[in-house]
Parts: sequence; structure tokens; C-alpha cells
Amino acid sequence: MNVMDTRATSAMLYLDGVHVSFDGFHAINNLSLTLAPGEMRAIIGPNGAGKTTMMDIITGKTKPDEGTVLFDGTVDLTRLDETRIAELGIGRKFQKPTVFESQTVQDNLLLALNVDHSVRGTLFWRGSKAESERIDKVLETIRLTDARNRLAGSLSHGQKQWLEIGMLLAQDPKVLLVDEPVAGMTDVETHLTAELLKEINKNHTIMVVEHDMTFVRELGVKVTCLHEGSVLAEGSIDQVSSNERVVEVYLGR
Amino acid sequence: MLTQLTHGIATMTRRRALAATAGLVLGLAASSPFAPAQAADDTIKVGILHSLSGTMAISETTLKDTILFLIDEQNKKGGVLGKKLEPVVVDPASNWPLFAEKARELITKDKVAVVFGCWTSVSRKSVLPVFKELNNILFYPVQYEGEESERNVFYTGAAPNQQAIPAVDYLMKEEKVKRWVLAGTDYVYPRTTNKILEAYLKSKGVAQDDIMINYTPFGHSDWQTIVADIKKFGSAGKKTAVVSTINGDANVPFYKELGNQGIKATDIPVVAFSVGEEELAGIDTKPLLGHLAAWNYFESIKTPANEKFIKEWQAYTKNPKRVTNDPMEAHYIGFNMWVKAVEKVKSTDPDKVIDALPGIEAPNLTGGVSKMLPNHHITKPVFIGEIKGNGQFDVVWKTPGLVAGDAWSKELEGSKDLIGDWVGKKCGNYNTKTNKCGGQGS
Amino acid sequence: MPALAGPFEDSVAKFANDEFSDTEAAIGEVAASGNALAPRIIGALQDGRLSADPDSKKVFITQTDGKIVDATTGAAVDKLPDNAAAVRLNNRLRRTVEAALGGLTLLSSDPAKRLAAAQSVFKSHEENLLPTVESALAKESVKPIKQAFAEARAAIILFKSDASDSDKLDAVAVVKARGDQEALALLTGLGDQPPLVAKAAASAVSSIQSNLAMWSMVQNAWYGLSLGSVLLLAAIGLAITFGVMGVINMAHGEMVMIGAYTTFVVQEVIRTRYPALFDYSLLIAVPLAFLVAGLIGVVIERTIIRFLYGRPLETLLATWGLSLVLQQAVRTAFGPTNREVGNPSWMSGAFELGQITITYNRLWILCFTLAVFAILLAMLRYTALGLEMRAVTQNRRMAASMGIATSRVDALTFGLGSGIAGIAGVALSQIDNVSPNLGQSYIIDSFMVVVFGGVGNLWGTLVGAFTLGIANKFLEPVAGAVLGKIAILVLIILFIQKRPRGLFALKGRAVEA
Amino acid sequence: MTPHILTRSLDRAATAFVLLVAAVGVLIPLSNLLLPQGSMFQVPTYLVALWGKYVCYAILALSIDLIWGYCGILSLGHGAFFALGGYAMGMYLMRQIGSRGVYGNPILPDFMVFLNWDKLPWYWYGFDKFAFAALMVLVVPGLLAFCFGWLAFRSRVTGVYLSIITQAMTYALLLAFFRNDFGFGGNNGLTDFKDILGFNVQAEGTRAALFLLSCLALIIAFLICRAIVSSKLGKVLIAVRDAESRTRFLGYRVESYKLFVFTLSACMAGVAGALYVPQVGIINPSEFAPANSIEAVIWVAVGGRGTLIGAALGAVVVNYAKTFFTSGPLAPYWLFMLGALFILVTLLLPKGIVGTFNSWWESRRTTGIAADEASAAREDGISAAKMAE
Repeated sequence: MNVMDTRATSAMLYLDGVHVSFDGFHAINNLSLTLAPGEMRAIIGPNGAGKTTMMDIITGKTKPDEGTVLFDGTVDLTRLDETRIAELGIGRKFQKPTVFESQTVQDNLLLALNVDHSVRGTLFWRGSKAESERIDKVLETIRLTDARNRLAGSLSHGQKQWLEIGMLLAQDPKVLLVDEPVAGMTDVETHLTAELLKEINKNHTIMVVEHDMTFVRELGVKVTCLHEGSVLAEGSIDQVSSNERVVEVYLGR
Repeated sequence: MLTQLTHGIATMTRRRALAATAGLVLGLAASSPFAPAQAADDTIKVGILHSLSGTMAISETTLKDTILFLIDEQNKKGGVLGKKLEPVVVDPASNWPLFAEKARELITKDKVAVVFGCWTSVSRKSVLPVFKELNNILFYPVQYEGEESERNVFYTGAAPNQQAIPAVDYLMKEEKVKRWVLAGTDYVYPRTTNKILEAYLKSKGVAQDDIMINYTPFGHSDWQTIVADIKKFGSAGKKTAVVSTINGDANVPFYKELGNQGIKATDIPVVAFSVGEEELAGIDTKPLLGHLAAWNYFESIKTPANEKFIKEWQAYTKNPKRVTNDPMEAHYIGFNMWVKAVEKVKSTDPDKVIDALPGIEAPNLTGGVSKMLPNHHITKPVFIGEIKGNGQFDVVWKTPGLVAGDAWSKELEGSKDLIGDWVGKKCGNYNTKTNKCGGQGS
Repeated sequence: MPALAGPFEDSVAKFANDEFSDTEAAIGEVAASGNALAPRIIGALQDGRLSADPDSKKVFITQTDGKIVDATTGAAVDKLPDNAAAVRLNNRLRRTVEAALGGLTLLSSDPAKRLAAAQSVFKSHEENLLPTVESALAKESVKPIKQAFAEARAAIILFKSDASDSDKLDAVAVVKARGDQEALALLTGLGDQPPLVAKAAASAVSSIQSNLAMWSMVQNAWYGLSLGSVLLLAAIGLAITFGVMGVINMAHGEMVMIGAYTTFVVQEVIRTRYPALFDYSLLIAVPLAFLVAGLIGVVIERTIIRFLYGRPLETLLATWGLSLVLQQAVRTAFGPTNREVGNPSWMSGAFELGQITITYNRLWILCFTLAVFAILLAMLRYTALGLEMRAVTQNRRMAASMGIATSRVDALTFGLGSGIAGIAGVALSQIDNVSPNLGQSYIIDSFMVVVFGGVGNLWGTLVGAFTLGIANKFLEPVAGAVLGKIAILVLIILFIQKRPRGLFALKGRAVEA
Repeated sequence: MTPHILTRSLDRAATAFVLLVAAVGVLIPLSNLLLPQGSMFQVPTYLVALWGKYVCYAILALSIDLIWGYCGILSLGHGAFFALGGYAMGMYLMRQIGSRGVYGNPILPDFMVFLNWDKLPWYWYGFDKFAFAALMVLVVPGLLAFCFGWLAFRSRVTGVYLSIITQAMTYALLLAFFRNDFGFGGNNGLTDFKDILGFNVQAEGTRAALFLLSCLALIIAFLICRAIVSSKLGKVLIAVRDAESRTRFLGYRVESYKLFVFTLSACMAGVAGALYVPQVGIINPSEFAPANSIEAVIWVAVGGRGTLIGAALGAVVVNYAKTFFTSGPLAPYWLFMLGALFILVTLLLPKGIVGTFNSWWESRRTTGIAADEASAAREDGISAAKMAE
């Protein structure tokens, strides 16, 4: 029973009353959050606020102790595993850039394409023109056309971040969960990344976790601040950054 | 290396590549992996096939030294047929397929005249096809389960009727044992020996309830439960004894547990077929006083031949504490038989030696003269020894004469009609009922 | 043949014939002679101190103080004749000796001898000893010995054909109260009895049997604890090198072996130089084994392991190679055969607890294991080194930046794990072979324990070891040793499916990073 | 298989390797059978048997490399699949003995006769047919691997945990096959084979043919492995090896991939075992010993994991060294050499022989730092990140 009888919500992602604890530590505590279709949302919050754990829950890596997690208003994500959730169209970029280091940039994108992912399909796979065109397009978007035959492991940190975003694009999901995309990037790169995300947001729903407030400001989207596993404040960047509690626990005086 | 070569090959022209590959392949394969055998016609090569590493090294290394010692002694006497004997030592590393490989190497490459080797049954089984195929001689020095008589193998260890049955007879007569624990390691020798003993005991009127059979894995080290079970089995009001076919390694913890749980030989004696001087060297034997072992040789037997052997052996190994044991004596007998047979036919040709060996007599170390029988087993005396506090045995009983080794047990259904006779019938499994060679021959 | 003076001398001279039947006759005659020397002769015979000269037919006693006396006269003799040899015994004769000695020492002034005598009479139940037993019983004041005499008397009465039914019924009750396996053996071996007695005996047998069956559960539990302690001891060093450091050390078993060989060397030195210290040999061996194995561990860490951090599967290969080298090195240095490591007196023997036998060596090993565990736990928790170890293993970079010399800590941690394996070797030398193969037989079990318990958790290792030990010992009587072990392995495989990180797995985000 | 898979998988080195093995497979038997004995180029029969054994080990090494080198599954129990394949073949060979056994029983193998078995156990049925036995050579190891993998991969048992339970599996099988009650001959195993498909196993011609077959099997196994690693499936496997959860988040069902290669690899190991048994003439439970499986992993490490040619080469090199060192004056010290070899290879040649050669070759061709790093990364087998998991 993955699909509910009626659409419970119009939201793309809907979290309600989610709890998770690890050995008595409450990582997520009555977390409720909704993400509308086509929206881009920035998530901020101090270390240990539960940002990554929240992503783990949405992508099926961690099962919540209680609470509702719905995708597209109909699909109960808590019952599905990572593979199934990815197939539904939720893509994820990790906090630490995770690409297939011993394979070329091009192969990384090839692996990400949302084509037949079965054992048989991959064994008898032969490239098609459409596929290579898509890869070319993504390579262009993430500015790695020249590096297409290099091993991903030899890329710079920023390039790896982009490659991972590129892999998300190739995967073409409905929702992108992006965890700290600009960590370790130069100012120029940060700026370019913000532009890139805004571009992607035209056709995709995005949730971005980031500490870099300049970057968050540049995105210019609704911000949610998490603290101790639940929502502390929500609103525009100016509203949130002027919130007393947010300043106290996160931004600092 | 290989890739480099293949890269090279790939860039060559096809014809040259083919030629080069052919040369390379043959060169690689034909250049034997061993140091080139010297063409020495002035020596006779003797192969030694005992594990020097791995789990069996514990038992077999001594036998390698024994043959080296015997060869050394023989060479001091001028060798055989005027030629010196040259030992060829290989290490089959307690690995059964490696035994076969090494046997093949000894015979084909080193061209040995005879091989002394193997300890476990499986190693013998593994090399058997090789000796048959390449027609060479193996002297096998360890007590074993019998049920075999091969043209190329000479069995100088005890067959079950030369060890197990006399021991049980002794316990029945001397100790009035009525209840029996047959404890063994789960492999072929204990299984077969226990089958034979079970049949034998039943033929002597022992009830099924009075026989307990227990098998443990190799290297079993936690004997608490089994020793307690033995104790329990022994408390049924009848005199109880344990017949142990427990394999070498597991014996030390077994005896330690027996000693600690206070099972004394006067309560429940244990008679073992695989525990000799070498195994006792690893145990404090004081708590084991009076437990028994059945062998065809004990170091403590006082004969001039034995005393001389021990003295020379200890001098050879430069270790005044080095013990001797039954399989060593088996090699001693086997080696001397082979020397006599070679001198009789004035040749080391395996066919001639194999035909000459039955009937050859050689003195053993316990004062008798053992004889090679047509079934390729030998005659041996059987001794029952009690463990003494100093790690030696005290002989408490012996057979009046020498016992002829049976290749096929009379107690087992499948083999009671079989005999091995390589002199008259030229057959290892001759069925005396059907008068045909080849088992039941039905 | 020299002329012999009288029947006692005739009897004693039979010892010199070196025939078991003559020796047996001699024992009976000497014991029955009433001669004052009889207990000394038979006591000497039991201990192998009775020698005889086959030519002169003279028999001598070597006293415990080394002096030699003529067995017939008690007169001191300078030295044994050259061809005198100890009078030989076999098991049947040993039993005869025990029975004879039992009769002779029932009235001994030494309480221990009286107790032993009573117990041997219980087993031999010789009818002609009844009057002696009864008079001893009447005189006895020490309670447990009095009890033993009563049981010995009951045993004799049960086998006495002319005893009255009521006496026999009382005797059955006494033996039933004893309730152990020997009582069971006595009652089941009774033979023909009057119907009333037979019935009482049968009910006593079944009552003892059901009592013993209950005790056998306790016994299994004890055996399980004991096996668990051995597993724990073998695995605990691995829990450090593998569990805490993540190094798959296939040479762990060889560290155990080195510990055992250290014990052997210590005992050799003690045997040849300071025999009086033998009972302390293990106490001396423990720190030495820790140092030797620990030092070798540090050397291994410095020369091999440290180049392989973060690649545990490669350390597996390298340490496997190392284990081959170490095994063969020991084989070359000490020879391939087993080496004798003795049990000190306090590790030998057993005592009865209810109806189960607890051997001292197993008990000490259990205590020792728990002590090692406690010390290790305390060390990790309360010492600076322990703190540093935990810091380094949890976050190497952070620890390094806080000024901890990580490479030193690595070496010490590995040394500690190896040293503990060495200590395990000391204990295992008491129950197992000391041979180059010693380590191999424990390595797989050790890995199973650590993985089952949960890597990186010492408590998990403790619980894992005892769980596996007890499960094994409860399965063994049902399934046999081999099938029991197979069942345990299959259970571990299935268990890991259920809990892929062992019994006490760490949860949360950190472990998956 | 469709031709594009074949053409894609045969690059220059692979073609050369296939040609070399084919040449070995043809020339050694020819030289053994046709050239006169004692001639310089005549390969004696015992060397044919020896090399036949090496070739079987090479197939086993390939099967391990496929899962370890490419998918990061370190099995310390692969010897079990090899041995099961060997037992399946051994059972066929036992049944072929028929009434030529020492007891002359037409149905029961000798070990059953003297242990008083009165009839053949059910699991021995069918093994008198070669086709059935050949099927079992694939099915038995494959099925075990499938069941084992299905449980383990679905529960996400990874890394050392998986290695240890594979070891537990082979250890349990070792104990089981040692049991005489199990009906496989206990410690002595199966031996004293007479003929295979009507040909005498001892005959030179049969040996030569078996050798040729082993080489053929090696080529086929190699081509299958090449086909897999050069397809997109191969890229997915490497992805699983390097970043398992990333692969999962891309929508790949990682457990299916692992299960597929694990089962395939077990079948390959089974074939290797089946070819091994008639050539060495015995199969016994010691083939299940965990030490054997670990040794096989070491062949792959020595040759170069993640390079198929390296795995095959490693098996041959290590076993050649073993043969060499266990004879002659070095015999008592060969364990020192073997042990030292393992230590030195892991310390000094972490990429193995072929891996090291490859990176040297590549750095010579393209003297860019990037390429060097690239090859380093490619050959590094399992990345540090993966290991920490």
C-alpha cells in the first residue's frame, strides 16, 4: 500500500509530526514541513539540528519512529527504500561530494541517467544518440564539457560539487535535495552555483541545506530554520534572520 | 610481465607473434619449476613425502628426520648396491592435492626409486593413483583403518587387527571391562576401527546399550561435555573403558580434561591407538598414570636393537631428549626391508622390488623379526603399554608372537571374504567366495 | 634361592617375581598378615617406591625421605642393589592396592587418609572389612568422614548376601542420600536382591537419576560459561585490534600462540633452575607474555600495519602472510611437536559443587578472563592512554590536531591488543596444545565472537562470547559436537542478517558516514 | 550474447590474453602428446597436470576478482563454491567407477560399503549421468550463493561483516563435509577415480584434453568477465564498490547487482572446481578450509585486483612459487617465502603486479599528473571512503 486513496495534500513533499531517535537521542522531534511543487526552499540551522537526518528520512535511508512523510500528496515514503524513492523522482546530493571517483565524468553522468536500471538493462545496454545528447547538455550546464573524459576523482572540490548536481540533473528527478552545495567553494563558484540552482528550479522542486548565508540570501527563497529536530522559524530570509531565537541558537549575536 | 608480453605480441606481425607465443608457452611450461635434476647415476634417490608445514607437520616432521637418519646410517655402511642413497625431501604442506603433485614430481622429475611418506589416510588416498599410474613404491608407516591392499604400497603400520582387537581383548580379560565407550575423531580411521570393534564386541556378547560411540571434529579442544558423558556412562555399575581413536592434536586437551575431572585409570581406563611418546611429550602425564595405549613398539622396550637405535637417533638429532615412536619403527622396518629387497634383486627397478618384497624379513626393534606378507602388510607384535609419570609407557601385556596384518577386516560385512595376495593371485581384493579378483565381483 | 624365614617373608618375596599374578597374591597376603610393615609396603607399592631384586628376591622400600629399608625387616639399607627395579603395577593391581590400603588405613590417624580409605571401601565394598569400618565409624568424630564411613558401611551391607532386609533398606537410603554418580553406579550394579530391597534400590536409582538430570542442566550452563570465557579470552585482544582500530589481524592467533610459548619457556627455566617456584610459573608468565606479545605487536604495527590504515582488507592479507611466517618461525625454533606446559597445583584437579564437577583450571580461567576484561575496561575508561585511544579511533584528524601523537597511540593500541592475546595464550596453554597450530584453531571463533557481539563494543564481545559458549554447550549434548558447531555458525550467519552490525551495534548517522 | 558485447569487451590486452591462453591450451597438450619424450620442448605429463591445476586456480581467481575487484564484495568463502563444484564432479566420477571399486559394489562407492550404508542416499541420484552432474556443477554453488547473497545483500551486510560470514559459511561446510554421516566420504573425500565420459582419467590423452578444456573454460570465464566489466553493468558495479549508497540514491537496486555477480562468480568457481577434480584426482573437505579461500584472495591481490588478467596471473604466479619452494633444500622455509610474499605485495605493490604495470605503462604514455592519479584511483580497488563503512 504505497499509494493513498485520495490525495492528502497538494504539497510535493509533506512531513508531519516526524520523530526519530538514535539510542535515546532525539535527532528529529515532531518535525512538520511542506514543500510546494516548483518551490525552492533553503534549510538552515546549527549542527545537529537534524537537517541531514531529515534528508535521510525523505530518501528512505532512515525510517522515522513515527510521523507522516508524503511525496506528491499520495506516496508514503516511510514504507519505501532508497532505490524505490529515487525511482519515484527524488534526487539527492550529499553533504560531502560523492561521485564515482574512479570513473570518468561522462560515465558518472551516464550512470545517473534515468533509463533502465535493471541488471539486464545495464548488461545489454548500448548507447543511444538521445542519451549522449542529454549528457552533452548536462556537461554544458555544469561547465565540465572539457573534463568529460577525466576521472571524477581528479576534479577539484568545486567541480565535484557541480558534477554531483549534474548527476541530479541527468537523473531528472521531480524533487532535488541538495545538501551544502557550496561548502568549500570560492565566491565566484558560489555565485555560479546559485545561478545554476535557480536555473534548475525552473523545472524542478528543490530543497537546499546550506550554512552560507550569503548564498542563501542570493537564492532569495523561503527559508526554514531547524533546531533540535524541529522547525524553529520559517519565512523569508529577512524574517528568519531577525527572529530572536534563530539569532540566539544559530546566527549568533 | 604477462601484460607487457601481450602488449608486445599485439604489436608484432601475426606470424611472428604466433611463433613467439609458441616458443614462450613451451619454454614456460617445459622449463620445470624445479632446480634441474642432476644426472647423478652414482646415487639412488629416495623420496621423502612428509608434511613439514601445516597441521600435520607436528607428526610428520619426525618421520622425515627418521628416514634421513636411516639413509645416513645406510650410507655409512656403504649404501646400497655400492651406490650412496640420496634423500629427496619435499613438503606437501598438509595439503592433500599437493601430496599428489609432489608424489608425481618425485617420481617423474627426481626419478626416485622409492618413496617413504604420508601420515593421514587421505594423503595416502590422494597419492595412490599417482603411484599406480607411474608404477613406483610407497612405504606407509602409520597405523590405519585397513581395507586396502595395493600393488605399489607397502603398509608397515598396524592394521586394525594388529592394534585395536588385541587391545580390546586385553581390557576384557585383564580389566574385566563390560561397558565400552568408543570415542574418536570423525574421520575414516576411527569410523572403520569403531565399526570393526563394535562388530567384534557384539560377537563377544556385549549388548548395544553397553557401547557408546562418540565422534568429535578434528582439533576438538573443549572436552568438558564429553568427559562428563563418559563419567556418566561409566556410572552404570559395570566396569567401563574408553577406546580412543582420537586424533593427535585433540588428545592433549582430552587427557588434560580427564586428569582434571579426576577420571583415574583405575576407574575408567582409556586405551588409545593414536597416542604415543611424541603426543605425550606435550602433556604432564602424572594424572594419566595407568591409562593405556596399544602399539607395536614402545620406546621403553628394552632390547639391544632398540637401545642402539635410540642412542644413534639421539646422537643424529643432537637432542638427548628426542623420543622415538611406533611410526618411526615402522619406517625402520620398511626401510630395511626395501634395502634387503633391492640387494636381493640387485636392482631398484620398482617391478622387481615389488615382486621381491613379500617374504623379505627384517628385524624390528622389539626383539622379533617382521616379515612382509603377500598382502603387503607386515607381521608385528602387539604391546599394551600403561602411561608412566615420565611420559613413557610400561608394557603390561604383549601378544605371544607376531600378528600378521590383515588388509581386509574379517569383522566387516563388505570385506570379510576379501584377501590381498600379490604373490599368488596378483590381486589386492581377491574374493575367496567367488574366487574372483575385484571385490564382490558379482 | 636363599632360605626364607617365614610366611610373611615368603609373601613379600613374591613381589620380586615380576609377574602380575604373583604381585596380586603378595598384596593380599601382606595385607592380611597384620604385620606392622604391611601399610608401608603397600603404600610404597602404590607410589612406585617399592623395588625388588629379581636375583636375591629381596624387596626394598624407598621412604619418602629418600632412605631405603628392607621391606621384610624394616632395617636400613645403604643403597639399592644394581639390578633392583620398581615393582610394576597394572590397573587391576592398582585397584587391589587401593582396596588393601583402604582396609589398612581405615584407622589411620591422618584424617585425609581415613577419608580416602572410606571412599575406596565404598567403591570396593569388601565384605571382610565390615567390622573395621564399623569400629572406625563408631570412633570417628569428624563429620564428613563419619558420613563417608556410614556410606562405606552401607555399600558393604548392600553387597553382603546375608544382611537383613531392613539393614539393606537403611543402606539404600544412605546411598540414595549420597545421590552422586558413584552412588548410582553402586545401586545399578547391585545384582540379585530380595524384592523389597530391589524395589527400594530401583526407586533410589530413578530419584538419583532425575536429580542428576537437573544437575546436568546446571552443568551445561557451567560448561557454557567456561567455554565462553575461553572464547572471550581469545577474542578480547581482537576486540581491540579489530573492534577498536578496525585492523583485521589474522595474526591474532599467533599472538596467542606466542603467549603460550612464553609460558613454556618460563616453565622450562623454572624447571631447570628454580623448581620450587613452579606454582608461581603462571604468575610470572602473565606479565612476560603480555610484554613479549605486546612488543611483537608494536613492531608489527610500526613495520606493517601503519602503512595500511584505512584498508582493512589489505591488512587482512598482510597479517595472514605474517601469521604464516610466525607459525613457521616458532616451528623452526621450538620444533613442530607439542610442548609440555604443566598445570601448577592450584590449577589441577576439581571440586564437587552439588552434583557437578568444577575443575580448578576452568574456574581460574573464568575468573582470570573476567579480571582481564574489567582491567581493560577500566583502562580504556579511566587512563590517559585509554582516553587517547578512544579519541584517535573516533576521530583521528581531530585527535591529531589536539596534540595527541596518533602514531604512538596506534602502536600502543595494537601492542595492547596483542599483549592481551599473549595473556590469553598463558591461560590457553593450561587446557590446550602448545603447538605452532595453537593460534589457528582460535582465530575463526574469535572473529565470530567479535562480529556477533558487535564491532567496537567490548561489552558486545563479552555478551557474544558467553552467548555462543552457552548455546554451544546446550546444543552439544543434543546434536553432538560437530552438528552443534555447525548450528552455531548457521545461527551467526542468520543473526547477522537480522542485525548486520552485531548484537551491540552503534546506531545513528555517524557509523554510516 | 549479442555481438556488440563481445566486440566491446575485447580490447588489445584482452585479445592478447585470450590468444595466449588459447596457445597454451593447444600447444602444451600437443607437445606432450606428439613430441618424443625427453625432447627439449616436450612437456612431461606431470607438468600438464600441474599447469591444469594452475589454470583451474586462475578461473577461481577470476571469479573472486569479479566480485572483489569490481564490486567490492570480499568473499572469504569462495573456496566453498569451488569445492562444491568439485564435489559435484567427484560424485559423477565416483559413480563412474561402478563395480571396479575395491568391493566391487556396482552402485555404492567404496566408503559407503565399508561404513555399511545399505543404499545410495537420495542426493547421490542422477550423478551417474554426466549432463546432470555438469548441471549440478553450476546449480549447487549458484543456488547456495543465491540464497546466501539474497539474505546478506538484502540485509545490507557489507564490508568485513560480509567477509566474516562468508568465512563462517565455508567453515560450517568444512565441518559438515568432514562428517562421515553426511555421505560424502568424510575426511578422505572422493578419490580413486577411473574414467570420465568413458576415457581413462589417468591417460595422457585425457589429461591433455582436460587441460585444453580448462584453458577453454578460462577463456570463456575471462570473456564473460570482460563482457560484464566493459558493459554499463560493469560501471554500475564499480559505482557500487566505490559509493554504494550513492548508487542506491541514483535508483539502482544494489542488492540485485550484487546478487547477480555473486551468483555468477560462484558458478564460475564451481566450474573451476569441477575441472580441478579429475586433474588432481581427489576432492576432500580441506578444500573448504577458510585458509584456502583466503589464499585465493591473495592470488588476486598479488596479480592486481580489478584487473582480470592480473587475477589469473596472480593465481599462476603464487602457485608456481608454491610448487617451486616446496621442493628441494628450501622446503622447510617455504612458508617464510610465501608469508613474506603476501606482506611485501600488500606493502610495496598494493595494486598488484598488473595494476602496477598498468599505472607505469599509462604514466609513460601520458605523462600527465592527472592520468597518474586517474590510474591510481582506478586501480586502488576499494576507496578509503568505502572501507570506512
